[in-house]
Amino acid sequence: MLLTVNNMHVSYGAIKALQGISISVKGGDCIAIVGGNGAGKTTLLKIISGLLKPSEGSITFNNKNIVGMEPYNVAAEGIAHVPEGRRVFSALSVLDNLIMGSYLPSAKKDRSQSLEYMFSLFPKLEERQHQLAGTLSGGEQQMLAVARGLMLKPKLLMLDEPSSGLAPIIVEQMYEKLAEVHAQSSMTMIVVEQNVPVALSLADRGYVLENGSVMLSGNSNDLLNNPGVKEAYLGF
Amino acid sequence: MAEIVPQIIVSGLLIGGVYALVSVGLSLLFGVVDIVNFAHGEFLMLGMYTTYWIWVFSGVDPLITLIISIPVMFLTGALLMKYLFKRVIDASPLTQIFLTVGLQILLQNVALMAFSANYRTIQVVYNEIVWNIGGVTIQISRLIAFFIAILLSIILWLFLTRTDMGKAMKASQLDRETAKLMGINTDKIFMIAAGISAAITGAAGTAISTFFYVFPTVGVSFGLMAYITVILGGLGNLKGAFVGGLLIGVAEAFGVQYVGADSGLLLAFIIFIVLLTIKPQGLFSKGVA
Amino acid sequence: MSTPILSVKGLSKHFDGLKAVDNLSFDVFKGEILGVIGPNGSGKTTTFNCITGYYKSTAGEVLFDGKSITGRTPDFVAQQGIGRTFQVTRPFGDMTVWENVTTGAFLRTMHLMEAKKIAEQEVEFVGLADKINVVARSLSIIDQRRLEFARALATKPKLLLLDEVMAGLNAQEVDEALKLVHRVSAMGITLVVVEHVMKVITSISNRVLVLNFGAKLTEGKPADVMSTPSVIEAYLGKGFGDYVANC
Amino acid sequence: MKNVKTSRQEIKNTAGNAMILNPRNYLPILGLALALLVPLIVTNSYYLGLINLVILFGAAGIAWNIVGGYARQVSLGHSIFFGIGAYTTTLLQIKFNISPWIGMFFGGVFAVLIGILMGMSVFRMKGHYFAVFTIAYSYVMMLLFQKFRGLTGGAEGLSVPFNDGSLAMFQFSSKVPYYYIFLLALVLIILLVQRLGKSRIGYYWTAIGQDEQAAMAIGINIAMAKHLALGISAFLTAILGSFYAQYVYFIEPFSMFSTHMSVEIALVAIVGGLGTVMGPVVGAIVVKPIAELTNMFLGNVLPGANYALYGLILIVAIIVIPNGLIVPINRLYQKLINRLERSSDRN
Amino acid sequence: GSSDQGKSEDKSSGEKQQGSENKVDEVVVGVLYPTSGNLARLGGAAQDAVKLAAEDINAAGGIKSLGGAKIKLEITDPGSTPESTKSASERLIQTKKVSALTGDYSSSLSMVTSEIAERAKIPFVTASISDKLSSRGFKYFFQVSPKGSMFGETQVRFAKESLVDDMGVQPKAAIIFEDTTYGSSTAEGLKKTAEELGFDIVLNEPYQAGFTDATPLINKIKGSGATILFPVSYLTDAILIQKTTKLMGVDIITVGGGAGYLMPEFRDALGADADGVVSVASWNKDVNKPGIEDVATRYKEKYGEFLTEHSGEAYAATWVIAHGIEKAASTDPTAIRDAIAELIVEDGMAGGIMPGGNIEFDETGWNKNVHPVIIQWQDGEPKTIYPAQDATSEFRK
Ligand SMILES: Nc1ncnc2c1ncn2[C@@H]1O[C@H](COP(=O)(O)OP(=O)(O)OP(=O)(O)O)[C@@H](O)[C@H]1O
Ligand SMILES: Nc1ncnc2c1ncn2[C@@H]1O[C@H](COP(=O)(O)OP(=O)(O)OP(=O)(O)O)[C@@H](O)[C@H]1O
Ligand SMILES: [Mg+2]
Ligand SMILES: [Mg+2]
Repeated sequence: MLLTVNNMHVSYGAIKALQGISISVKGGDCIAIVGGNGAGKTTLLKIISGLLKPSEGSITFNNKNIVGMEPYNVAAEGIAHVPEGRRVFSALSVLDNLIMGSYLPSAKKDRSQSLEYMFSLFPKLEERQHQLAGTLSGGEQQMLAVARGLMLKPKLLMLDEPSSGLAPIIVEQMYEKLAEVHAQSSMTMIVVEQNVPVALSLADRGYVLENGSVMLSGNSNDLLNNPGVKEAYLGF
Repeated sequence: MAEIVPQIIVSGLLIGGVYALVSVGLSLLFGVVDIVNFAHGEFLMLGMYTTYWIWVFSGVDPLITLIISIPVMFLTGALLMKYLFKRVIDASPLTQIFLTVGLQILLQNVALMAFSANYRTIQVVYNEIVWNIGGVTIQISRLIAFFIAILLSIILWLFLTRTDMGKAMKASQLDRETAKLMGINTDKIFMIAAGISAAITGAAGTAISTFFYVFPTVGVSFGLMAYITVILGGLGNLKGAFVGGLLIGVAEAFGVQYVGADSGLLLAFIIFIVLLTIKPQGLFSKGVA
Repeated sequence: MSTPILSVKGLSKHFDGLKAVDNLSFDVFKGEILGVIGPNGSGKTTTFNCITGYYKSTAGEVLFDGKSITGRTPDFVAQQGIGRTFQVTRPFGDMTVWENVTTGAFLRTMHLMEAKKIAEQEVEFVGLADKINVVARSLSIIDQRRLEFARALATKPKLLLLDEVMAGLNAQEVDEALKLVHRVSAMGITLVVVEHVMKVITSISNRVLVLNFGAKLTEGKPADVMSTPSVIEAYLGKGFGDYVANC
Repeated sequence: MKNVKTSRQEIKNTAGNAMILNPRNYLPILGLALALLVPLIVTNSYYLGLINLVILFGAAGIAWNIVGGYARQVSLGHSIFFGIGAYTTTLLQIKFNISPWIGMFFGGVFAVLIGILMGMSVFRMKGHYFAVFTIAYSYVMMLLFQKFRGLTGGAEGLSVPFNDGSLAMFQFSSKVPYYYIFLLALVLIILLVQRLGKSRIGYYWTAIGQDEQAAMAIGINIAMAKHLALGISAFLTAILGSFYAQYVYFIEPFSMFSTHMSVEIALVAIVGGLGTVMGPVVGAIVVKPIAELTNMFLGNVLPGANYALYGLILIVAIIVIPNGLIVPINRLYQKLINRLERSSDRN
Repeated sequence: GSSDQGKSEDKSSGEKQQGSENKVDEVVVGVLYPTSGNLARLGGAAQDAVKLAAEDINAAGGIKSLGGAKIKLEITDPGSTPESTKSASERLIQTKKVSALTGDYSSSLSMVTSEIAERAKIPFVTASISDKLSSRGFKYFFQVSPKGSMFGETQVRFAKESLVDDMGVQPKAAIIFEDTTYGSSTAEGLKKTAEELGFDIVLNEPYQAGFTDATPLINKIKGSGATILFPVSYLTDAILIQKTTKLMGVDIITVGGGAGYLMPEFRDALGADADGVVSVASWNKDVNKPGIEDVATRYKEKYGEFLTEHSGEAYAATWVIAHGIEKAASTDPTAIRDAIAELIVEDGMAGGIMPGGNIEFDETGWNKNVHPVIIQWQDGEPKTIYPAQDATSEFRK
């Protein structure tokens, strides 16, 4: 296992956001995490990347305990977290945003290839490379955020709702690109999505969270055909 | 009276260069950490005292003391960040302002306790040298200070725009959490930024200590000019801070000559108010909507 | 059809040579729900910003209720009866939900008690009643969108511009949100809705406007628009057909 | 953060019959009654003078709070209005023998005019820009008052003419009348600001302070609201400035228009609690005596020690209670009210 | 008033039973010199001089008419604003039961303290110079120093006699003064006398005190074509003006306007260039009067720097209070006030060290015999050179 999260508990004051979640991800796998609003998906990713500290539970990554590490150290271990809501560096240019993605020495050495690759994945970014990121449209910012995450050349890429606010065609393209990256580099991925069909089409396995615990898990096809999932997340 | 104009411009530029360097330090701290440090003038004061005491005990040229005063001031700034500024990074600007006002009062009076209110000067030979070029007199010590200002500002500018760490500073300011996700140690970055801010301002203190005197409240007037300058240029905009410094220096010199000897600042401030009314986010802003 | 409540004529907005909105004209009719779609960066939000006065348009005219509101300030536009939400939410962070919405309600009344009453109703309407005394800053993004919706409704607008209020909702939640929009429409408020979630667009819009590169690509009934090849090519993507089939 | 009561509580509060029995009503009245007794208890005129200063700055902090706390426009130029009030009143008194009671309204109006002038340029700026801009304005004021000595007395300053004890001329040899006048002003300002805070404009100010873009979207005319805030604040501050002149007897531009003065005014609001009505009063009760106490005990020990300690206390206070002292005090007050309410319910 | 009488009786009865002789252990004198903020430099030095005076008074047997009562100083820092001065003054009066006050040296602060002392009926003896202070008809106010307007007058008279008449310098004067109470009151006297004595005033301007660069100002002076410069400046400006004039090669003779030109730092900053500089002073440590040298020497031994004009005056003011108490034989402020008003402190009496003969106050409370002197820096020391009766050294041209 590349990543093992065991019995994770988190609360924001009185609100219990995670109540004993356990997940595990094999190297090279892609898993999807789905669930309603407030189910705890974002919280889970923040815990893994070190932005939040759990009250209880353990995380091992690459056989190393990473609970309590600062996020920048977690990043250095090889985990990239593309946060919810884009969070591009608004007053930096598109190019500088990407450069920040390869700030770590491990990523820096391959910077020019990575850049080239990103521009081939997202030609729009090349076109706009000198524009301030804050003036990009919502969708353009989302592309930039994903590309910036990829620039880290992580072992594990975690994406929080990457399709949110994207035109359908871009969602499609984005997932094609992610599939391409996944296939080419066998990069391990965790995708959190509201767009369940799309996410499960990419992922090998999926977890359904509800109220801070895992309600259901299994491989993607099983989940797609699960009646409960169908009703709640696919709209039947 | 027109023949006096070149002299006015030169005098204005020379003092403006010093304002510029002090302002650049202030602008950096704002640009990276989003804190307007009202104790900034006191960094200048500390730099001047450091220089003065090294000079007193060793007799070396003040400019050589930069080797010591720069690291000392860097450390001062970094420690202040770690133990003080960091606690108010997320607070409202008001809270920050008043924390630094408290710091200003503290530093001034600690200096008063430690060094007394006496005015202290450093004697250097080149303070006595002037050049006369076509009727324009240039004091060498001021010229040296001016060049130090330009040199340090350029180095800083290159550092911020051309290096990863420089960009990481900007990124950390814009979104600390996300910067951390990129592997940027923002705590360290902020300490370095505050360190550089203090070091640069301390260096400005060293540069002017050859022709100015040191006393506990010496930072006040330079600090004031720095806030004006930095706002004029656009907060966090180094180029703006630099040009703003020169502009204010020249405006002040013209004010003394043509409005009245008590009106140099008055003119500089009025120009500041007019310019900022026209461009409310500073002369060099290219803000994000 | 009835009279247009909003007429956009030849609207353009350029940023340093970038034509974000380019000679765009369209009408919104009283009582309808107009869906607006278009690729990312096609100028939807910019169009909203020009109509509501946040941007000064480079060229063109905007008529609301027959009167020109071109170049007017956002507050004036709001006073005329155009409400809006923001794609990136903007609640009054330190105020509670109730206070946020009360502030909106003050546009139509001077009295605190009345404003609070209106606000209470709107908060209940969008389903935030249990969080009425919660400080806005600590709401989730979804709840912040609800809050903005309520705040805009409290100003009693005639026309409401919604910018991606349903992003990030799952299928079930979208259904609830749709019911809400329908009820608003039933109250006689005209709506312009920007969404990337096709289900929303197809199920609530009377008409759909499609933008591309800041200009109008096409306009028409949802079903017609969705099957227009240029829309599929520029916006929906070939996979859309599969997706629809899948669902 | 304000505490909005649920509507049921609201109804209960407005149910008129039990008005006086409600602790929410009788506690403030009790407080006021106690305040009226202060001169009977504090007979040393130095301490009463200190209390007067506390009241004066508490009131000025409330006036400042309209702009700085509600609308969140960080003004560090309120010494302008304070100074204009002081100067206008004093000059009218010296040159035309006009009573300060009348002169202070001229000062208020004059301050409003200056406020409007400032507002025209200043309101497009935010945060630190606004702050430094107001500092520059106050320096311009200071320099102008120094420069035009014929009109203003220049750097030499003005003495408030003293004619032993006359209510008509705002002159008393005892501190007690000053106390009651200042207290009355404070109470009036509290009532005014409390009303404003619960009105449309109060909500608008707070909204603007949070997010101007969003405020515009719900029809708030930002410029108008801010001008109103600055205007009211300037007027009140100028009135208090004229009190201040009567209090210190001597004014000169350097200290009257100094940033130091602006900071002192704003400081009481920040230490007490931004955007709250009673915060500045609490702030003044703490800040002013601390300055005096440090001076009293360290003023002759080592030069600078008194102010060094003062600076240190400021730093610690801001770090320990960043949201102002009013927050914990309010909590205690609420607890007290709840307990009293419960006990009265039982009866 | 009678209540005040009661106050002093309280004090004595607490310690000794009431005898025929007024006997108390100590008399409290409030001292208000600013030791923080931008007035701290001279305030601290003056405060030292007051302490020295009190020691001298007590060492000489204290107040004999009160049975050898000791002077007890209550020292506080009035800061640098009217508000803080008011608080400090009232604190001393209301909580320390002072019999008299001294201090301030800055005229703005004295404006405040004098108002409060007047209302509280406590004598206040100061060395502040503003003419305004003694023009308000105050009864409890005493000014030991020359008035501001006299400084300018002395500067110009000296320039006329020594420079214009003796040396044949053209009488073209530039007057520049800091925009403070001190600057403007001195400048008024300068202008008036210069006009009377036939000077051509080519420049007469206030300047912003505490500038960072004197070049623009010196440019202006250079452009005016003046031959004699009358600057009224505090230390920092004085240094920069002096230095910049020299560096820019402006050919002009400076007759300084006190304060800044007299401080040790002026010499330290300018080094050899200080020598020859002339300035007016309200007092100097070598004024030709008995007793001064002894005080100056002891002060220097104790505090490490020479006794400056403000400190010398502060020393004298403290003695004036002591003599007043002695004469009144009471700790009652009003009695002391009445005594000081009729006091004559002769040359040779301790503390009678002001230039111009006996210390003696007129009905406005001003020490009517006092006058300023002119000093010149010679071999690193300020030497009194004018007027002749006070001079200890010759003017070096
Ligand atoms: N900063 C916070 N303060 C208080 N509660 C929070 C905070 N962030 C999240 N929560 C609460 O924690 C729970 C889990 O939130 P989380 O953001 O992880 O959900 P999510 O599954 O990512 O939802 P979404 O689909 O809305 O993104 C929710 O109940 C939420 O309201
Ligand atoms: N202030 C600005 N400065 C420069 N360019 C801008 C600015 N605002 C928007 N743009 C550009 O204008 C174009 C249109 O942006 P807009 O936000 O209107 O797109 P959109 O249709 O709302 O996209 P999305 O669906 O992704 O939200 C984009 O390319 C964007 O980069
Ligand atoms: Mg989430
Ligand atoms: Mg958009």
